[in-house]
Amino acid sequence: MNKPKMKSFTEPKTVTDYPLGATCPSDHITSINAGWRTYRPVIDQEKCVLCMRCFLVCPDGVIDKSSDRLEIDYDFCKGCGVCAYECKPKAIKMVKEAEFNG
Amino acid sequence: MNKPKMKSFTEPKTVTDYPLGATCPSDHITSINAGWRTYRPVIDQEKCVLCMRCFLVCPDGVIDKSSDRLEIDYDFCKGCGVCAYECKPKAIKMVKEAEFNG
Amino acid sequence: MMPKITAKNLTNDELFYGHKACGGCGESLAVRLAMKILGERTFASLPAGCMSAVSFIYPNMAFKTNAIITPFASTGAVAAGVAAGLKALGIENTYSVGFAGDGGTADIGLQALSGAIDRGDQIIYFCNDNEAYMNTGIQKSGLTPYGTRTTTSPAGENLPGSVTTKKNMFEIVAAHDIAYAATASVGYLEDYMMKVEKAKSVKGTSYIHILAPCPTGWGTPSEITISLAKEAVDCGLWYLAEYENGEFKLNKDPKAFTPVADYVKKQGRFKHLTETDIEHLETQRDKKWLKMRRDWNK
Amino acid sequence: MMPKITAKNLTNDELFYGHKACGGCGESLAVRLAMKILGERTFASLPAGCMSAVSFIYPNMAFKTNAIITPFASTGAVAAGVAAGLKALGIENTYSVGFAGDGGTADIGLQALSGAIDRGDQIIYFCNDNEAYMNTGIQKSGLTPYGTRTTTSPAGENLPGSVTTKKNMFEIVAAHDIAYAATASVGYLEDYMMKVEKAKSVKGTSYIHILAPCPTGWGTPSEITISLAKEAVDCGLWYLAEYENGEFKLNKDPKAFTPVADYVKKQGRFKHLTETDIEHLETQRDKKWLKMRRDWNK
Amino acid sequence: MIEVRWHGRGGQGSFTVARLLGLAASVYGGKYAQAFPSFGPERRGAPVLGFTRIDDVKIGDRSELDGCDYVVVLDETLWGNDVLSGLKDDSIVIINTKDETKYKSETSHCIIAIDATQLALDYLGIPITNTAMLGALVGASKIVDPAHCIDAIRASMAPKIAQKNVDLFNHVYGEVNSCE
Amino acid sequence: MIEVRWHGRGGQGSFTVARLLGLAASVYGGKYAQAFPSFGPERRGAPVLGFTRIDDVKIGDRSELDGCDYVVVLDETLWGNDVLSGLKDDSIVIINTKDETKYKSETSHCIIAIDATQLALDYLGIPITNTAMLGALVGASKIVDPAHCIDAIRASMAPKIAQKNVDLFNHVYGEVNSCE
Amino acid sequence: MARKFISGNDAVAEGVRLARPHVISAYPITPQTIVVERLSDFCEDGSLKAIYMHVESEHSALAAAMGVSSVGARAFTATSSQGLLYMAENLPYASGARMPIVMMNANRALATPWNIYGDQMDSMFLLNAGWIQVYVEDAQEALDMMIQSYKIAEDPRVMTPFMVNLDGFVLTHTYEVVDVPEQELVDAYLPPLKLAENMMSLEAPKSLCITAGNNFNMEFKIKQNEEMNASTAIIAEVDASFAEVFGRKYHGLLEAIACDDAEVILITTGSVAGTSRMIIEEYRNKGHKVGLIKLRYLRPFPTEALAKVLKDAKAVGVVDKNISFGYEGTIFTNVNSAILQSGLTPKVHNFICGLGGRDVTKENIREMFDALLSSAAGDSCEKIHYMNVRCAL
Amino acid sequence: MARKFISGNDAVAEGVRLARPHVISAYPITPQTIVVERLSDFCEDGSLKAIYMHVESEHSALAAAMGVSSVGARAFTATSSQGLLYMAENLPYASGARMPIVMMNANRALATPWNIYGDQMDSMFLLNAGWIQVYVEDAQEALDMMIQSYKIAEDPRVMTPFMVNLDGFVLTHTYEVVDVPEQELVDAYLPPLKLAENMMSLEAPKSLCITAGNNFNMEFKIKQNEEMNASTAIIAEVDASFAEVFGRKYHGLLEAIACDDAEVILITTGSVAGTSRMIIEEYRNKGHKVGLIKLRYLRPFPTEALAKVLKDAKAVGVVDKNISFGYEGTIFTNVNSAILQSGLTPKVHNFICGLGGRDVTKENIREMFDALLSSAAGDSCEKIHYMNVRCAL
Ligand SMILES: Cc1ncc(C[n+]2csc(CCOP(=O)(O)OP(=O)(O)O)c2C)c(N)n1
Ligand SMILES: Cc1ncc(C[n+]2csc(CCOP(=O)(O)OP(=O)(O)O)c2C)c(N)n1
Ligand code: SF4
Ligand code: SF4
Ligand code: SF4
Ligand code: SF4
Ligand code: SF4
Ligand code: SF4
Ligand SMILES: [Mg+2]
Ligand SMILES: [Mg+2]
Repeated sequence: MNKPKMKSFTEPKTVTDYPLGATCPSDHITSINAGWRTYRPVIDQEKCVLCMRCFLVCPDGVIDKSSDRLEIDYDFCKGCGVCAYECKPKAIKMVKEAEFNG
Repeated sequence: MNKPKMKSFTEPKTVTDYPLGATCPSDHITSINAGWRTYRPVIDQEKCVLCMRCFLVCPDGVIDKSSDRLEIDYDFCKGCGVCAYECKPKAIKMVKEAEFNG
Repeated sequence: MMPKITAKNLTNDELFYGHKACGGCGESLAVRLAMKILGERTFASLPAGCMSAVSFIYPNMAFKTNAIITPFASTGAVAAGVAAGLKALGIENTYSVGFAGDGGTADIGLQALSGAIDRGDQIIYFCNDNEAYMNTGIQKSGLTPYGTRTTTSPAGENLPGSVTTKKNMFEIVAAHDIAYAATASVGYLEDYMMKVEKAKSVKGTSYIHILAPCPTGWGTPSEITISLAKEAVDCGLWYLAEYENGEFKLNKDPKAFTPVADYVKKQGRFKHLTETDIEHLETQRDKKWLKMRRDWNK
Repeated sequence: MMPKITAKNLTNDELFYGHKACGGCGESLAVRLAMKILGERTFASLPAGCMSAVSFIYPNMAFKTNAIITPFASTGAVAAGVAAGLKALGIENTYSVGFAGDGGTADIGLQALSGAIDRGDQIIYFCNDNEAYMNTGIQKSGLTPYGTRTTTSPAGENLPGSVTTKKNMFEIVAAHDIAYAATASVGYLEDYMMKVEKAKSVKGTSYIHILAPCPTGWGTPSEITISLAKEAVDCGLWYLAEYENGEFKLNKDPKAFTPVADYVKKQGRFKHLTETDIEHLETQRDKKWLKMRRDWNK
Repeated sequence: MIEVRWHGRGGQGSFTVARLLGLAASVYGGKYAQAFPSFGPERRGAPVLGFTRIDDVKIGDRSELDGCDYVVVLDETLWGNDVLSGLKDDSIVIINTKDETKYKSETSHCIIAIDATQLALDYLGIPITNTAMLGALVGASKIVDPAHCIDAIRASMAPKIAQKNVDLFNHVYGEVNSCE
Repeated sequence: MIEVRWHGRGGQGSFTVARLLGLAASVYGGKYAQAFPSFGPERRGAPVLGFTRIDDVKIGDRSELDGCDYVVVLDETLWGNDVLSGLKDDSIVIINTKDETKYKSETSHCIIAIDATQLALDYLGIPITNTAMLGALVGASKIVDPAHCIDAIRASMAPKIAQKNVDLFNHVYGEVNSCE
Repeated sequence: MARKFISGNDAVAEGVRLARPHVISAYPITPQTIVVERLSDFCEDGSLKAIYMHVESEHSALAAAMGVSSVGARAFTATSSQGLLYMAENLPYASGARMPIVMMNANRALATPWNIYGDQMDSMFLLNAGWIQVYVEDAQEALDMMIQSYKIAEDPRVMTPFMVNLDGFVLTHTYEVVDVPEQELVDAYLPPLKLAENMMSLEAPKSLCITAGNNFNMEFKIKQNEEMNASTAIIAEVDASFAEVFGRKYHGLLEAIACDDAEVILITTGSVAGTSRMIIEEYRNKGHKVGLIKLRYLRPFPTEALAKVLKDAKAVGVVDKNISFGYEGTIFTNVNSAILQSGLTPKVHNFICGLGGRDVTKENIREMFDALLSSAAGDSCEKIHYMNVRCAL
Repeated sequence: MARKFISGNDAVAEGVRLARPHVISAYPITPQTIVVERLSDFCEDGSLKAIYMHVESEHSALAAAMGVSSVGARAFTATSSQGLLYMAENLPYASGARMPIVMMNANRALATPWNIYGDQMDSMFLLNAGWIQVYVEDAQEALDMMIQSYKIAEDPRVMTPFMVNLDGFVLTHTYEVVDVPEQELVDAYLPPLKLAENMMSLEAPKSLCITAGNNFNMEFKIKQNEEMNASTAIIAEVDASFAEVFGRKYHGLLEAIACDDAEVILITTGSVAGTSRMIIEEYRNKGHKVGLIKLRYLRPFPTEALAKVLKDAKAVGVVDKNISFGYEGTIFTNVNSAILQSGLTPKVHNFICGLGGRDVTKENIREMFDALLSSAAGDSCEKIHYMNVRCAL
C-alpha cells in the first residue's frame, strides 16, 4: 500500500510537552480527509486496462497499484474526478457519495 | 559659471528649528572640498584646442566652458588627473599643489 | 539516455499524502510526482503558499521526508542553506529542493532565487505556477496573464482584468546562465517527470517551472485540471522548453495551435474576455512563438 | 534621428556638484552626465551606496534637482512611487530616475527593479556598475567578475578571488521584455549620453547599465578611469548593446580584442591572477561573444 | 441576543447566508447584528462554519459563540458532534435532508428538516441551498421579518438571480413550521 | 594616560600608525592601549583622524579624546584649527614639513618638524610617511620603547617592506630631539 | 450617510475611498486581503480615482508609498504580520522622513509556528518605529479612523506616518452595521494634502532622506520624539472636531469606562475592549468597583492620561495579545513604566491571551476581574496569567 | 593563548573561528563589515573550515542560516542597523523554530536620517523577536561571548537564537588588547552541535516551521516564553563554567559595580559601562554613594537580578542610546516595569544619549550621577534628559 500509516495523536498534556520549536515528525497523518467528497470514483475493474493513468494523475495519490488491481483510498480521495476524466476506457465512474451513506 | 552658488549655513539654534524630516534644500553646498588635492590641473590655454574633452570627462564637473577659455573651479577640483590624462594635446599639466601653497 | 519514467514504472510509494489541497489541485499533483521521483532523501523547502498551507497543519504532516516551511521570500535562501548545511556535515546523496508558487517565485522570492543561481547553489527549484496568489484568495501576481480576472485585477467596465503580461520567469532564470532550467505542464506529465529526473544529476542550480491549474482560482471544474494544462500548451499560451549548457531548446513545437478561445472559455477567470481580447492574446502568443522558434530552435 | 550629444553641445549647467566622491570616481561621472542630459525636472532616487553617501551629507547637498535616498533594496519601488505620485498630481514632463550601484541593482535591489519593469512603471533606472560593494569597503557583489579580489572574495592559496561570474543583469532585465535597456561604459561617453537621451522618450521602464571604474576599489590610479573603462570594452570583457522593441543589438562589435592581460594588469584587484586565470577569462569572454554575435546581430 | 450557527462546506455559501441574515436584521430590521465565518487552512470541500448574532443593542461581544439558539446544517453529511455541540436545551436544529428520521433519533433537540437541495435545484437549477435554509430558519424562528430577508437578498445579488432566490426563500418560508 | 591624535588624509595610513603605536605599547610593551579612527562619509583624499590611548591600567573610557598629549600631522596641508584644537599646555605637535617656521609662528606649543616625505621617498621609494612619523613621535616623547615599535612594524608588514620601514623608523627616531 | 452591513476590512476600504488617496500600493496577506481587493475594485469602477500599484512585496509596498508621499501625494498601504515585518526597515525610514503615510495593519500572529489568526505580536514589534499606532474596537471605528488618521498624520505639527490596527478576523472579517458618511462631508473635513517642507517640488527642489552624521543626527531624532509626544494634543483635537462633523467620538488617546471610583481597572486594546464592556456592566451590576480602559493609542503613549485614570486604582490588569519572549506582555511593560513614573503603586497583573487567535471568552474577562479584585483585596497572585490555555503549564 | 591588539570586529571574527561554525552567511554593512571580511579570509586560508555564502541580502542571510541550522549544522551571521531590520521577519521565525543561530549585530543608528555611527535603535527594535540579546563592553568580551553564545544557544534547555551586540565604531572599530584562547580549549568547552528534536535528519524526518492554528498555537508560544525565561539560569551557569576554563567571567545577566550601599545607581549597557566605570571610581573617591549596573542581557530580562541590586536605591538612572518615539528610552521602559513589579519606588530618570554616534563624554556621565544625587536628595528633576545636545530644545 502506498498510503502512510495513520499516526495516533495524543495531545500534549502540558505546555512543556509541546514540541521543541515549530516541529512535528514528518509522515504524520492523524486524521482522514473525511467527507470532502460529493462524488466517489468507482473503478470498474472489468473495464480497467491497468494503463495506470489514473494512478499517475491523481493529485492526492490515493490510487494504489501495489496489487494486481487498483485500489482507491477513500479516506483521502477528494472526489475531484480527475481520474475518471482521464481514464480513456472510461473505467471509472463518479457516483454520488450520498448513495453510499445510506 | 556652472558652479552652484555656495549657501551659507547657519546651524539651527534650537532642536525645533531643525528641518522637518530628514530634509535639506537641494543645490545646497555650504563648504568647499578643501585641500583634497595633491596635484592641481593647470590648463595651458595656448595648447588648448577647446575640444571640451576635459569638460566632458571631469567626474566633478568643475571645468566651466561658459567663457571663451576653460576655467577650473579649484574649490572643488580633486586633482584626480582625469582631465590631463584625457587631453589629447596635453594642454593640462598636473602640478604639485604644495607649490601653490608657498 | 535516461530510462523514461512512465505511469507504469513510477514508484507506488507516496511521499506527499493526506494534504488539504482542494480536489483537483494541479500544484499538489506537481509536488506529489516530483517527490516520487526525488525520493526519500529529499529535503523540501516550501514558502508560504497553498502547498505549505495545506501540508503542515499541526499535527497533520503530509510530507514523508524532511520538509520545512520558509518565509515567503526565502525559498531559494533556505534551500541553499539546507544544501550548505548538509554539505558541511558530509550528508551526501540528498536533494535540497524548493517548491514555490508563482508569487513566491516571480515576485517576493525572485531575489533569493537569483542569489542562489548566482552562487550556483546545489538546489532544485520548482515554480508551481497557478498564475495568481491562490493561498490568499486569488490575487494578481507577476505571473498572472494579461486579461485574467483576479481579486486585485478586477474585470469591469474600465479594465479587462490584469493589464500586464506574464513575467518571463523561465527566460529570466536562463539569463542567469543557470545550469539547468525547464518549463513543464501538469498536462504533459512524462515530459515533466523526465525533467525532474534530469535535474537530479545537474551540478549547480536547476529550475523547473510547471504550469499547474487551480480549479478554485481559475473557476474550472476540478476534473479538467490535467486536460486544461495540456490545452494551455496545445493552444500555445504555454510552452515546453529547456535551457541547458547555455542553450535553449523547445521540447514541443506544434504545427498548429488549438484555438485560444476554447482554452479561455472554459475558465471563470477569463469569462469576461471579448473577441478582441482573445485576439490580443493570440497576437501576443504568435509574437512570442516567432521569437522562440527563431532563437531557440538551433 | 536624435541630434548627437557631444562634449561641445552638452550643457554647461551642472546638476550634481560638490559631492565627496573619491577623485577620479567613474560613478560620479556617470551620474553627473546623466543629470545634465535629464535636466532640472528630474527626480533622482539613490539607494545606499557611494553616490548617495557622498552627495547628501547634511548640510551639503550635491544634487541641484529633487533627490531622495532610498532604502538599499528599494530604488525601483521608490522611483516608481515618485512616478506614480507625480502622475496622480498631474505634474508632467518630469523624469523619475534611479541611480543604483551594482550591489543595489543585481543583489538586494533586483526584486524591486523587476517589479517596476513588470508593471511598466515610467522610470529610468541606472545601474552604476563598479563591480563591488564600494561604499562599505569593496565586498564582492553579484556583478563582481570571476577572479576579482575583494574583501569578501580574498585571493590566496586556495581561492583566486571571486569564483562566480558576473551576473548577466542586462540580459535578465531584457528577459523581462523591458521597453528599453542598454549597456554603456564611461569609456564611451557619447554612446552613453545617446542612450540616456533615448531613454527620455521611452514609454515604460528603461534600464541603463554603465560600467564605471572605481579607483579605490579597483586599485588603479585615479586618472585612468576613462581609458580603463574604454579598455574594458575594447578587450571584450564588457560590451555595448541595446534591447529595444524586443530585440537585442550590439552597438560595437570589435574585429579584434585588445589583450585581456593588459586590462587586468593595470588593476590591483586582479594583481594575483595567473596566466591560466587570464586565459580562463578570455575563454569566458569568447564564449559570451560567440553567443552575442550569433543571437544579437540579426 | 440570538445566536445562529451555520454548518456547510467551503463553496456552499454558508457564510454568505450568515451575512444575509445579519443584513436583514440590521440594515433592514433596525437591530444590531454580527456575522462572521470560521476560517482554516483547509480548502474547498472542507467543513466550514458561519455565525450570526442579532440583538436589540449594539453588540460588543467579540468572543466566539459559546452556545447557540439555532443551528442550520446546509449539508447533512456534516451531521455529528460538531453540529450538536454548544446547544442550549431549547436550541433548534434546521437541517437540509430528504429524511429526518435518522437525525431525530440522535438528538432530543427540535429538528426542522427540509429538502433544500431539491428545492434549490427546482428554483435555481443548481444545488446552492443557502437561501432555502434561510427561509427555513426564519420560517421556523421568526427571528427576523421575512420582508427584510427579501430586501437583503435583493441587495446582495444580481436582479435575476435574486428573484429566483426570493421565490425559493418564500416557498420554504411558507412551508416550514415552527417547532411544536 | 597618554593620548595621541594623528592627522592625515584617507589613504595615507594615519590610522595604521595609530594602531602600530597601540600594538607596540600593549602587546610588546605590556601596557594597555586603544586605537581608533575617525570615520566619515567622505572619500579618499579627505582629512581623517586616528587616535591612540596608552595607559598602565585597562582603559575603560569609550568617549572621544577631549584633550591630547601629542598631535602628529602626516600632511602639512591639514594645518589649521583642527590640528590645534584640544591641546593641553604641554602638548607637543609633530609635523611632516620641510620648513617649520610657519608653524612655529602660529602656535606656542612645542613643534617638532621632520621632512618625512623626503625620508620616506629615500627609504621606501613612496611618500608613505606613517612609520617615519611614528619614529618622530617616539623619538621626541619616549612614550614607548622603540624596540617595541620595531616589533610592531615587523608583525604588521611583509618582511621586505617591514625592514625598510624599520630602517626609516630608526633613522627618524635617532634624529629627532625631544622638546627643549 | 449610508448604513451598511460590512466587515471591518470593508469598512477600512470605505474609509480609504472617502479619504481619496492618490496611490495605493499593497501586497496581499491574510487577513488584510479584502481591504486591497475592495480598493482595486474601487479603482477599477472609478469610484476612487487612485493609481493601484501591484507591488512585488511589502518592502516595496511601503517604499513605493514613500515615493508617493515624497512628492506630496497621499499614499495608502495595508498589510499584516509577516508582511509588516518584511517592510520593517522602511517604517522608521518613513517616520524619520516624516511622511504622512497611512497604513492599515490587520493584527495577526507571527511565524513560527505559522498562524493566520489574530494576535498583536506584529504591531507590538513595531512600537519603536516612530509611527503613530491606534487600535480600533469595531468596524465603525475602523472606517472613522481612516479619515482621522490622514487628518492627524498630515497636520503640519505632526507629519508622521500612521498605523491603524484591526484585530485579525475578529474585526477584519466580522460583519456589522456601519454608517458610511457622505463624501462631501469628508472632503470638507479632510482637504487635500498641502506641500510641506519635507516634500519634493519643482518650485523648491529638495533632498530627502539625507545623511546626518554624528555631528547633527541626535537633534533630528530629538525633534522627532518631541513632536511625536506633542501629537497627543492634536489627536485629541481631531477626535473632537471629528465628533462635531460626524457625530461620533472616540475619546482621543484612551477611553475610560466606569473608572471614576474603580478600585480595579482592566486595560484593554482593540476588540477585547468590546467584550469587556459587557462584563464591566455585569460586575458593576453586582456592585463591584471595576473599571475598564480602552487604550487606543500606543504611540504616542498616553502617560498622563493613563496616570489620571489610574490614580486611585488598587489593582491594575493589562491585557496583552502578545508576549515579548523572555519578559512579559509589551503593553504591560509600557503601562508599568508610566505607572512607576506617576508615583502610583497599584498591584499590577498581566493577562496574556488570544495568542494565535485563541478565543478570549467572556469567562476569561471575568477571571481577570476576579483576579484583580482578589489582588486588590490583598491576596497575592501571579503577575503573569496565561488565559484560556488548553493544558497545564 | 595569544595576545593580540585587534578591533572589536576582529575579536568577533576570532571568536567565531574558534567556535567552528559550518556555514557563514552574511551581507556587508558598516560597521559590521570587518567581521565578515575576516571570516572570508579565514575560509580562504583554511583556518576556518566553513562554507562562506555570499548572500544577496540580509533577509537571505538569516534565511540561509535557518536552512543550515535546520539540518543540525552550526550557523553564523552578522549584520547591523538597516540590515537587521531588513531581516526582521526572519528573527521571530528562527526563534519560534528554536534554531540556535548566533548573530553578531554592530549597533548602529537607523535611517532616516542616514547615519553609520553607533546607537542602539536597531537591536532595541528587535527586543520582541524571541532572541537572546547580550551587549558587550569591550573586544575581549565580544570574543568570549562568541563562544558562550553557542554554548548557551545550543543548550537543549535553551535552543534559542542569540544576538551579540557591539556598539558600532566605539567597539567594532576600536583596537585593544585581546587574549585569544587556544582552539583545543574551546573545542573541549564547546563540542559539536547535537541533533535535537527540532532538526531534520534522514533517520527521523521532520517537518519544520509548521502551522499551528488557533487550537494549538498559544501553547507553542507559552512554551517558548517559559523556556526563554528559564534560560537565565543557563546563562549564569555557562558564564561560571566559562570562567573556570578561560579565567574570565562576566557576571551573567548583569554586573553590579559598587552597588551594595549605593543610594543612586546608573544602569548602562555596552560601551557606556566602560566609561562609567572610571567615573564611578571618581565619585566614590569623593564619597558619593553611587553604584553602576552593567546590564548585559536585555532578553531574557533580568527582572529578579535587577530588583535585588536596586532594592535600596533612592534614585535610579537608565542610560538609553535609543528612543522609542512617542515615549521614552526602551531600556528605561523595561527597567521601570521590573522596578514596579518588585514593589520598589526609587525615583527614576532616563538619560538619552549617543544617538547617531554622538559622543558620550565623561562629563555626561558626571552630569547623570549629579542629577541622580540631587534627585535622591529630594530635588525634583526631569524624567527624560537628552545628553550632549548641541543646541537648546
Ligand atoms: C512576507 C509575506 N507576505 C505575504 C504573505 C501572505 N501570503 C501567503 S501565501 C501567499 C500567496 C502565495 O501565492 P503563490 O506563491 O502564487 O502560491 P499559491 O498559493 O498560489 O500556491 C501570500 C500572499 C506572507 N506569508 N508573507
Ligand atoms: C539593507 C541594507 N543592507 C546593507 C547596507 C549597507 N550598504 C550600504 S551601501 C552598500 C554597498 C553598495 O554597493 P553598490 O550598490 O555596488 O554601490 P557602490 O557603493 O559600489 O556605488 C552596502 C552593502 C544598507 N545600507 N542597507
Ligand atoms: S486510467 Fe482507467 S484504465 Fe487506466 S488504470 Fe486507471 S482505471 Fe484502469
Ligand atoms: S477522484 Fe480525485 S482524489 Fe479521488 S482517486 Fe480520483 S483523482 Fe484521486
Ligand atoms: S581636453 Fe585639453 S584641449 Fe580639450 S578642451 Fe580640455 S584642455 Fe583643451
Ligand atoms: S583633476 Fe579631476 S577634478 Fe580636477 S578638473 Fe581635472 S578631472 Fe576635474
Ligand atoms: S486554491 Fe488552487 S492551488 Fe490552492 S489548494 Fe486549491 S486548487 Fe490548489
Ligand atoms: S569608492 Fe569608488 S565608487 Fe565610491 S566614491 Fe570612491 S571611486 Fe567612487
Ligand atoms: Mg500561485
Ligand atoms: Mg558597486
